[in-house]
Amino acid sequence: MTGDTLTAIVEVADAKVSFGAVKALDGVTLAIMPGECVGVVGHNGAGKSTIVSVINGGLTPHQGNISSDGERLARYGIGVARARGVRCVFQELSLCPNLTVIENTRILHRHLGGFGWRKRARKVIERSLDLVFPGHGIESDRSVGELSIAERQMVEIAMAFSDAGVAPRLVILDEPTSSLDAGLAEQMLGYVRRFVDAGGSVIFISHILNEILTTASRIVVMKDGRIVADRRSIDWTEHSLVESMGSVAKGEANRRAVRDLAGAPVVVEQIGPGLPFRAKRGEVVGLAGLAGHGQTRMLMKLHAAETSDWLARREATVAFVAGDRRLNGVFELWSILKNFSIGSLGDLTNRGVVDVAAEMERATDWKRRIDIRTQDLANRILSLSGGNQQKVLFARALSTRAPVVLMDDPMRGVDVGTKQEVYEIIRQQAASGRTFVWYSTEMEEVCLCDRVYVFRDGAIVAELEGDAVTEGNILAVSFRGAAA
Amino acid sequence: AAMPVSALADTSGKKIALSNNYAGNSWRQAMLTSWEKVTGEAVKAGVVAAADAFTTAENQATEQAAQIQNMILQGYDAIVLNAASPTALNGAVKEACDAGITVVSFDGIVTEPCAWRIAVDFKEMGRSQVEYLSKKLPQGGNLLEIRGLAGVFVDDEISAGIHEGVKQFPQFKIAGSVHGDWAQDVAQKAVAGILPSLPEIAGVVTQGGDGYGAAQAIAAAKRPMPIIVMGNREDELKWWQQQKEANGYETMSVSIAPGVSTLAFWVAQQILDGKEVKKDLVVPFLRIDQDNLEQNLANTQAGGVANVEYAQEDAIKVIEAAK
Amino acid sequence: MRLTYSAEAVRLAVPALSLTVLLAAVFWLQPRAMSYVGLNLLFNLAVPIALATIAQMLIMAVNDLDLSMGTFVSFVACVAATFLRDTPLLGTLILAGVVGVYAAIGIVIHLRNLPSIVVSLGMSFVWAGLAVLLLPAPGGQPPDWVRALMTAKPPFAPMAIIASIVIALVAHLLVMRSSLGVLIRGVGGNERSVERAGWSVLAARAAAYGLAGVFAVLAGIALVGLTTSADANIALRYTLLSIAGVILGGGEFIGGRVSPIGAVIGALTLTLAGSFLSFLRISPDWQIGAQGAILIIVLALRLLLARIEKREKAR
Amino acid sequence: MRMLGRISRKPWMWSWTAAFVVWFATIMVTGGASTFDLSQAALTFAAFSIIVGIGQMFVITLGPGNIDLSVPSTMTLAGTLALKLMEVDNAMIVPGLVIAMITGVGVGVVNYALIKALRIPPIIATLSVSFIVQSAAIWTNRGLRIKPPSFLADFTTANTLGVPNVAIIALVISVFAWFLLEKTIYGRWISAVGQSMPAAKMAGIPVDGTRFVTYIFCAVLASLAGYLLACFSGGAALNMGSEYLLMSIAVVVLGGTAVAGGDSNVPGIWGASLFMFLVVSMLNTYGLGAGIRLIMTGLIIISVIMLAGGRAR
Ligand SMILES: Nc1ncnc2c1ncn2[C@@H]1O[C@H](COP(=O)(O)OP(=O)(O)OP(=O)(O)O)[C@@H](O)[C@H]1O
Ligand SMILES: Nc1ncnc2c1ncn2[C@@H]1O[C@H](COP(=O)(O)OP(=O)(O)OP(=O)(O)O)[C@@H](O)[C@H]1O
Ligand SMILES: [Mg+2]
Ligand SMILES: [Mg+2]
Repeated sequence: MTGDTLTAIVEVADAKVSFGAVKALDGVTLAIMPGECVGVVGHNGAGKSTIVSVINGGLTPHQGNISSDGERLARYGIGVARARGVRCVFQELSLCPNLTVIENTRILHRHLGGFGWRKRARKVIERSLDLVFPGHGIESDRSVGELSIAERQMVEIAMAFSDAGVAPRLVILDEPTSSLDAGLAEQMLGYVRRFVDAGGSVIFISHILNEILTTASRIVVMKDGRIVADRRSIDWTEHSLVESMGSVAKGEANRRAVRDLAGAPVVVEQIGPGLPFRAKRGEVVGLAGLAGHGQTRMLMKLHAAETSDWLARREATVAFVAGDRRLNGVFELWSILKNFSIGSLGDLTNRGVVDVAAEMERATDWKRRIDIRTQDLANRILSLSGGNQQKVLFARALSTRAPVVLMDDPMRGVDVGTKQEVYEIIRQQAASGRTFVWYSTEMEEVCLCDRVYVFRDGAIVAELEGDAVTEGNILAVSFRGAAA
Repeated sequence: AAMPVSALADTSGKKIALSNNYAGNSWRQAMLTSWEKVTGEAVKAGVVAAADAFTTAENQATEQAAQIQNMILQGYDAIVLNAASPTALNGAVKEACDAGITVVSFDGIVTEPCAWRIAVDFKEMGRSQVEYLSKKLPQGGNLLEIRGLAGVFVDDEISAGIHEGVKQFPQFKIAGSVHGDWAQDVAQKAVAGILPSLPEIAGVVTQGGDGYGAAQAIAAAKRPMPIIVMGNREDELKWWQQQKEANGYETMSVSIAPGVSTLAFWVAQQILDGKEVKKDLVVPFLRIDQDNLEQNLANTQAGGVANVEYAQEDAIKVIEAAK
Repeated sequence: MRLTYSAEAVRLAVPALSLTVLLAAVFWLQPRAMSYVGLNLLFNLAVPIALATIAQMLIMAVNDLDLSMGTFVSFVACVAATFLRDTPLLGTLILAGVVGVYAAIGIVIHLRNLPSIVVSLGMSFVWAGLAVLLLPAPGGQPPDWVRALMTAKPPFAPMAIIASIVIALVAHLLVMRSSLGVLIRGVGGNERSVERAGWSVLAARAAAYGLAGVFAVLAGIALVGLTTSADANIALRYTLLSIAGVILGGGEFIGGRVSPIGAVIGALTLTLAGSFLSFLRISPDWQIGAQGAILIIVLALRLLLARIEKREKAR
Repeated sequence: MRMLGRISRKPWMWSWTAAFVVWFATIMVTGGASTFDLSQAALTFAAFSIIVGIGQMFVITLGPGNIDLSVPSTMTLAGTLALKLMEVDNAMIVPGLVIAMITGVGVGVVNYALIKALRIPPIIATLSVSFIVQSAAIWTNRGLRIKPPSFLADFTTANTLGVPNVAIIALVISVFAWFLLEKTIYGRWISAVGQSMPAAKMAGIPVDGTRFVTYIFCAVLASLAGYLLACFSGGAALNMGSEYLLMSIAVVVLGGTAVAGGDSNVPGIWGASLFMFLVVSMLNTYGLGAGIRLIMTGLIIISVIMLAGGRAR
């Protein structure tokens, strides 16, 4: 190595990883230089999380090699990576919910031990939280399980940037903003920029292209386990990114057509603190506001009101699409097929006996309709990538005959192309009379709704309709509190 | 002069407790019933102020030790004890003695020197079975031994007696040994499992509560019925009687009478009354033979155990005999 | 240390309150219990149970369950009543060895990803067999120092109370305050994240099992110290008692949520419940059933208090 | 060969293999002469473990922490009540069976009521209930052994075409259980609840209804086993179920059912039940003492689970 060229913090050369027949990585070469933020985009299952695991040391590629700071490392693993300052925020939340924030910090920083470690750990994490999310309001001796999902994500991000002896040099963020609202996401992105300016490196994975374009210094596009494009970020536009990922940008076609629903009957209603909630037949109702202000609780209430824990309804009246799929979405031991059909078994059984042929037929149909990427529906659900699992959950709900579909931020980690397809299906089904109640943290999706309720502190504080549904209006209400 | 009248005067304010470690079989239930019956009358007659029975939820020495400690707190004057372990309760028994409480153990006795013991010679019970068989089967043969619950004192004692008997009568050989946990169904299962691999069996030596199960298993395997030593349970006696009528089947039955709890009660009462009583008393086991089978069966409750209940005079007799 | 309104505090408040209520009831039924000797009699048999409960809690902290606790404590009691007295060196070696076996079980369970319930079920037969081999009939005697320790009469408070407090404190420091404790609970909470931070989950699980072995060994020794002899069946009920103690103390089966102080309180509560019942003088037929009823009532109390707690919090 | 590979991946294969090995080792002692008798005895006694094991399996499938410890006392109470009602009268067989079933339903309802209403963890709730049920059994007849009606006593101890009748009953129940689990919506529901309760709830499954029915089903099977066992062994005894506490759990897990829930396995229960009986017979046959026998039993259980359940991480 010559003195004047910078050496890469981590360099992966020609890495190949396969899971059975699936080639998750098919010869990826990627070098991360000090002081750069590399954005990684790609469709679901493109291999983004897999390359992260390789760089993080959690997964040894079947082929290819890894070097760091110019040294080729034969035995690269989690320990080696951490010692070299590689940190990672994973796509799924990965803290211990039973431990306090401080104790989680202890787990993350192996060298924090010894007498009085609590004090030191508290200092480390609180400093980092203050830096990344000023005004966060998270007490570090609360246990993580008591925090909201957004707070947990914040802790996790702050944890990755914290410094307890070994300074972070390369921080990998795998869809870190998926549970954060716009304000928090902006705080985080601001910190990422400062971190990079100060000479740190970041790998940033997101399906929200705007975030990537404004934050990354270089953007890498992955497709089917390969890197298909790698350019400086000023050379990209949202349009060109989408194009190179393989999906066609639809742009403003997304806007819903204004429909007149004045005469439609109300199908669900819920009266609580704040404004009452009502949804009409064929309506797409959005739940907006900052993350964790009671939207999910409203969905749960609506669901609980329409289902019984003791007796099965002959006709299901609501279906639910989970956002937190590990917690209340997938059945991990089951095949894709069984995961799909569990929602509509009522239709597929004859006197309690499951009609296997009908089940298969319906699943195959839906596999085609929303393009679930698998060779065989009998494969385990966990063999699918995160986004594809989410599609199965979608198919589960949409294939029922329930007149109301509740969606709890269902597009978490779904790629752009798929999103467009799902939007289209929702539009069609709404037109044919199905009602959707849709909580989303993504403004673009909220703007697709006919009507939007804005939440704050567990109550509905505003109702926006038609052209009033704009990002500006929603943000204004969410931050100001009771208005409208 | 040990007149009952004076005894009545002296112990009428005393409280006696029964500490029992297990209630899950017919023998123990008969024991509790006898206790209730005899002490109930005694309390009514004003011989003692109270005679309460306590049973632990599980058959465990630790739980019984706690029970005894509670009895100390409750201020009983005497504790009548059927112990889960001969030694593991010694700590608690010592504490009771130190608190001035009379402890009388029976059936499951304790070794703590401060306590009284009403013992059955379990070893002899085992040995006598082989002796009986040697009379019936002078030419000897293979024996199947059914043991009780592993790790329990009584099981070890009876089994030791049986093995002693086999040494004494070497024409017998123990061809197989299983644990029947003193329960008919467990014994039935264990015997059915080992039977196919055994040679012809001449006799079955048992510990009580397992003879009928063995008979069932042997009958199911369609083998010739050996001499099964019974354990005084009603179903065993009844089966024996049926066999006797059908084909002259001969055996004997031996066990400790559950009513020994009432003997222990009277002994405790006598001690409280100020009687000089030796620490070690012996009661004979209850043996039923071919000739007194019908008579015993008639006196046994359906589904119960052949029983003898004791009165105050019996206790006085036993105490005198030991002197 | 700042007093926070934390989940841990709530977890503790509930069992502590049920113990207090039960104790008050016992004192009311039997005022004689309200003395130095009385308290010792009420609680001294809770000491080995508390130790076994802590052992079970360590295993539950890593999301496992030990069904062999009772037979293992019985086995240790047998060793303590024989080898530890006659040949202290050999006895100590054996006990150290079985702690090693416990750690090894943890390793095997982890490496082969086995269900701990089945492995410990199998081990319960093994320990029972070894105990029967060692003491076919009850017997043995504890080493004198053990007996002396368990029957000591310290000033101010009876031995049983002091021992319980010491056990609770030591376990609290070990499990809640130390790095190792955090790691063990972390494995229970989210094994993957512990692994991703570069720790060896294998070592953590082995440590949890090893520590559990240590506490269980102490339980066995304390037990013979109280009973003065051992047998192969002496502590069989400790398996379920220890699980019940952990739950009463606010622990949970999965998720690494445990509370050592709560566990000790749970063990004391269970012991006290037995005494409470015998003071009530229930008919012998229903004495066993009453034990079930009291378990239900104490746990229902837990629910009630948790509800009140929640309402307070909501306000 | 590929067939062999596929079968060896089936979780029930291991318990069957173990049962076969032990069976073979036992009959070898007599040079094969005991084959028929031993097999018949094994089928007879395994039948009871199979019946209670299937009930326990349904409960265990409901997910981590779900277990029914009231099985032994339910068996005892059902057997006791039924025999008491029948009073050796052949005409009362059906009412006796009905009362046993009602006992099971009652215990199941109480079990789930505690679990649900008082949020007591199942292991503790069912333990508490088992104490109460045991007391009820003591109270009803104070441990007296009442004989079964002669027809039932003969029926349960007899064979049909060389197969013990109780084994035939167990087979019928097994087929029914297998059908429930594999083919019906109820089977899907249990499996879903066992994998994730929140997910099952959100998928619209009546979670409480499913769990409720399952606890009742388990208790009813325990009652049935108690009824049959009491008739088979010539009377109900207060301690007749105690063996089946560990047994019912052991046969479920040895049979390859996932202890973490969601996945159950009916054929495995057969293998495991036969194995549990045969291993004791084998060790008895070889004349090993209680200590050695216990140790061997334990080691064999661990070996089987290591071979069967082991997945390298
Ligand atoms: N543990 C695994 N077992 C089997 N297949 C896997 C595993 N992990 C990943 N895969 C497969 O590897 C491919 C790449 O997955 P990866 O998680 O890297 O995708 P991704 O780009 O992160 O997708 P997403 O945007 O949905 O998170 C997918 O096809 C996935 O099904
Ligand atoms: N993580 C994975 N990645 C890729 N392929 C997988 C993965 N898991 C399983 N498969 C493949 O899927 C097929 C079926 O798997 P498996 O036997 O686990 O499911 P199953 O038992 O049929 O599902 P179920 O129990 O729900 O009926 C096998 O061919 C297996 O190789
Ligand atoms: Mg991913
Ligand atoms: Mg994703």
